[in-house]
Amino acid sequence: MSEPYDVEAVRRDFPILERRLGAYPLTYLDSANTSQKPRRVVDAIADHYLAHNANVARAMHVLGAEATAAFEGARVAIADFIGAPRWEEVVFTKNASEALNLAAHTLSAALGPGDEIVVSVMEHHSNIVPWQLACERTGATLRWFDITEEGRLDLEAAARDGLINERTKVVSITWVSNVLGTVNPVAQVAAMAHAVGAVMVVDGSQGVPQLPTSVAALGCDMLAFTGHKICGPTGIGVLWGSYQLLDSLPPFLGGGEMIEVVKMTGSTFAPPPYRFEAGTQPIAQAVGLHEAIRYVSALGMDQIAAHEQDLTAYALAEMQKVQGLRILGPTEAVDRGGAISFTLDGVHPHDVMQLLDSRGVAIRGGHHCARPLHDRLGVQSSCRASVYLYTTHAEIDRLVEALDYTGAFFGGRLATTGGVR
Amino acid sequence: MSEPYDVEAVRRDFPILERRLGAYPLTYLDSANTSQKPRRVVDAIADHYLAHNANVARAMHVLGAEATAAFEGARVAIADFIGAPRWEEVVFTKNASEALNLAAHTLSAALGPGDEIVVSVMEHHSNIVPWQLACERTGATLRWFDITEEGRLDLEAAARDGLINERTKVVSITWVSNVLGTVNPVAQVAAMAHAVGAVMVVDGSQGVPQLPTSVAALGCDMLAFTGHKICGPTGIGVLWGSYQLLDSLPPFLGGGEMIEVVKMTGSTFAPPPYRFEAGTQPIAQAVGLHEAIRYVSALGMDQIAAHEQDLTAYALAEMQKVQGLRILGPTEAVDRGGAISFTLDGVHPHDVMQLLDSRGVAIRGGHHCARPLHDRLGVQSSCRASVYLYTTHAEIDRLVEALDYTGAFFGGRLATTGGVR
Amino acid sequence: MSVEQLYQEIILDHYRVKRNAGLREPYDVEVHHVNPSCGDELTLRVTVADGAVTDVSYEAVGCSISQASTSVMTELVIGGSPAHALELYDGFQKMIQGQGKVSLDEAVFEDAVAFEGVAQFPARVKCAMLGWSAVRDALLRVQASAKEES
Amino acid sequence: MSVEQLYQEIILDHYRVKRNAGLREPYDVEVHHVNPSCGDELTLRVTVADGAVTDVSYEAVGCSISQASTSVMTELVIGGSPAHALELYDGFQKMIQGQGKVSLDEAVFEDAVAFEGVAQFPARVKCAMLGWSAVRDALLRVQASAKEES
Ligand SMILES: Cc1ncc(COP(=O)(O)O)c(C=O)c1O
Ligand SMILES: Cc1ncc(COP(=O)(O)O)c(C=O)c1O
Repeated sequence: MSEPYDVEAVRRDFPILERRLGAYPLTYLDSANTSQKPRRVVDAIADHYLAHNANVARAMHVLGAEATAAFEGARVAIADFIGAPRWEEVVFTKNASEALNLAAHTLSAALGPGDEIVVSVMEHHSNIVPWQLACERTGATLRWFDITEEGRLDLEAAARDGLINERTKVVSITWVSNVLGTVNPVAQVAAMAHAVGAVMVVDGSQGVPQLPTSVAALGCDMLAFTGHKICGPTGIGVLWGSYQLLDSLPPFLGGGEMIEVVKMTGSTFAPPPYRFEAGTQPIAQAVGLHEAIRYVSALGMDQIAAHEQDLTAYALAEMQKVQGLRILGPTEAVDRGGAISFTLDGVHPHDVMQLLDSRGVAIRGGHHCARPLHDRLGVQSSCRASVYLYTTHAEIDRLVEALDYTGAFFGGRLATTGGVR
Repeated sequence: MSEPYDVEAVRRDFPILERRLGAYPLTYLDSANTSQKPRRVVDAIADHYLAHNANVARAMHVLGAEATAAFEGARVAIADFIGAPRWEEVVFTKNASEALNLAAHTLSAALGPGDEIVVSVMEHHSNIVPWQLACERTGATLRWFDITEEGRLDLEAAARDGLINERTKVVSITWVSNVLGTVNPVAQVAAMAHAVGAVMVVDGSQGVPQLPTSVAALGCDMLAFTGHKICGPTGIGVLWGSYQLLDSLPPFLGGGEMIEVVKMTGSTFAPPPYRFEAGTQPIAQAVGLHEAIRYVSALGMDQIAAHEQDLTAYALAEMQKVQGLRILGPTEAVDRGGAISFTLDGVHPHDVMQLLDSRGVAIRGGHHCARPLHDRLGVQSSCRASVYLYTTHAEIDRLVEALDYTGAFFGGRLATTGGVR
Repeated sequence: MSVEQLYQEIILDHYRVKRNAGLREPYDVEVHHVNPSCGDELTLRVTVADGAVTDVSYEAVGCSISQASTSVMTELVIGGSPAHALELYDGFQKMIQGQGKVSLDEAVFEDAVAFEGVAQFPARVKCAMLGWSAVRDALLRVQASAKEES
Repeated sequence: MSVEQLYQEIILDHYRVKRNAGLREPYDVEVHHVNPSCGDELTLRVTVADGAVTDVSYEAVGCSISQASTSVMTELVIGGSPAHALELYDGFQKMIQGQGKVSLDEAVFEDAVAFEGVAQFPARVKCAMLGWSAVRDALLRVQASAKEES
């Protein structure tokens, strides 16, 4: 048996959580936006810069060998972390968005009019716009999954409409919604995609930080995620792709390190992963991400998932007691991640966010880079509270308290109907 | 009068320079590959993560406002550092390679067969391959400046051949060669480009770290550079473009933050610089780059340039005393940066590098991501020693000593002609 | 700076009862502005006649700050010259980006002084500017088309 | 690990006088391999007859390690079966990526044991592998085309 999850011990690893904002302690509930960093991640980056910094691969001296070992070591660790069969399948990018653009560019290179790409209406803009641009370039058509009233992928409607069919070449779906929290049945969708010979791409930006990851279990051909949401640094993301698929794709960005032979009259390109890594890579960021992965692995991804599950259930129950609060997406903590979006009757999300902020509670207000989903839900924007491995039940209580206060603050003042001047 | 440049004081800011490799002190002469980092840059990054970390723009709470101010503050400082008229002209990328790919993608969007793009044979692969890929996509033709025997742009041959003509749409040239050290007459080439209505792009990867930069004096429309060569972190680069030009260009990567309105049926895009910044940006890296720019500015870019000039002159003189050593590129420190490439008779650059490394001297051996230039020079590869603001005359002496040793080591052993077994 | 100071009574009053709200005909120019990070949207129309802004009408979704700011703006701009409106824009913008170091002349800016608190909340600056940016854009377009015609 | 141990006399000897160097006819398969980070290039031909590698010929530009390693490889591979060559490849690769923890059987690997020092210099592993990777690639192609024919 593993030990019970000691969130107080975890919090001591995150110096920022000790911050006070005026009279209030920081209550950071914006982890779906970016996570906080444990000190050891920050220290690993600093140590790299101050003792081992050099360029990689091309630099062959002692420092170069140390930096290369650190960088490639990170790649091996990441492959292991997501259950990838080969380290050559891990491509470094600057964030999940670049990873998804890389996928969209290279997978669409061979597409044309008549071909179809399928996403869903609950996607983050980063999993919509790259495919829209790809369709513009190639003449392919973008289609999408709708959602059910509960905020889950509407597989029935998709079957009815023949959404995935012999024209479908790529399906790209988020594993966990950054707005609704929904955990999508990715393996099932992958099977549908594979049945028609389409490539399955998964946006793991929210899933990989929250749940144990196995690319085999997801059943996908590509998986994108981002370092800064999993206790790692900004400036780094990952695209995993099966070697066979990656090996069949053209390059994306051109430059140093992604080449085999460059002549003025034309160039040939390196095998994966290097074919997709132009220029000096986020070396220190790979070191930081490696340390982050060591950190979450030491806590245990299953423990982290259980902690989030527990907190989410508690938050859902408590938040629904707040007057005028409506939750977007599943209201039970079943197949559900730790992002909870909601609206508060009569108060705009910006104003909710601001009032909460004045009490140290950090949430996000807006459309969370998912405007089509908000359109679909018929709301212009929403608030989102999101928990992570360092979040406590007491912080949920502070959120709920602050929401009550917000309702009272605006309710009182806005209720007074003024006349037209 | 400013104070004399105190290189010993500078060195104390760089903890890595105290490293010893076996019996030898580290002699880091690979700064054209990547520069070392002063402690304050590393501290600024750590402080950001541990005290102010949040996502930017979209996060509106206190931490979000702090992170946004830090990130946008870096942008303003960079604009100022390169003499850009507007902060909106500074686009963050992951490195110089992405910046050049961004330029190549967006500038070539409107090109087609018959149009010409001009680079030079001395370019880094990152300023060749993106244009080759652009030509493949669009049907435009790639042409290039040759070099003179001394290793300078051959402007005469270019004029004779009508290299830049009414078909020319883009000219992209490096400011300072990473192999030859040559400082190119960029303003003159820009005038030629502008005379035919072409856009002038400058690869400032080597120039910006070494010389005071003014985009107006360079006369260019776009300038790319990279953070890690100017005492900043990996994972960040910059593309500067005149606002008018940037505003006329289509997006590059799609995703969060670069949009105006996203609908499933199509999207509109934000004004520059945001149009070109998809997804979570290298936030902490921008903070680090800002600190690096504060650091080099405090030393004075003119002082740094003078120090390099002085060292380069010394190195050129001393290195030419080494038996069998041939310098590629200008042998006088006139219009010349701090990278010195060379060959040593009968010893492969890898072997030179290895012998030097065994004495703590870190140089680069290979084609330095400039294979076409090596082809042009008729050498398969070369060695490169490169200095920076922390390099001393004593380090040049150690280089020369190690080169003498290398010559003797291989000269002795390889001279003995063995028989065929 | 407390949140109570941000949400001044004047602001909440304009949020409750938006002045000059709704889209009206006829108009010279219509513009559509968005705050991409939150999705606030504003459609705004202006009418200029005989050297005066005779109407500013609008439809908006957005937070209290953006809605109230737009409402206050219309009161200041309607009836004055386009040039005066652009001057007000400049003044308001300078204040709102001044991080609390710039204040407004109440005689000129009337209810808009209530937004001085917003300058302390950089994340809300865009909200307060939405209506102002839109009216500036619209007026510049009116001027540009007037020039083309003459 | 000193650089003197890296540059063993055997390695320098093979570098001075490359065994089996030059491109010869006839051959079954020719491959071209590159080390992209330094530009080292190798063109290599193999001939297989009656279940034996009857010739490996090559032309290369590169450092002492890559050149000597290719030279040593040809001596080990010529005359043996393709299967034996691929086994040697596996053994050599395991050693060279073993960071000094794996050693070779001198009876089998002869001069190639001199490359054990290279395993301590990760940056040079690619150099030492260039010829081996090329011969493996070439032999696999011979086998593949033999299969197609049969
Ligand atoms: C002249 C030149 N251009 C472009 C680059 C590419 O920079 P980065 O590797 O940071 O993308 C470099 C450095 O590697 C360079 O020296
Ligand atoms: C589901 C989802 N996809 C993609 C992204 C984009 O990640 P990044 O901003 O790091 O590129 C995010 C986060 O912003 C996300 O939540």
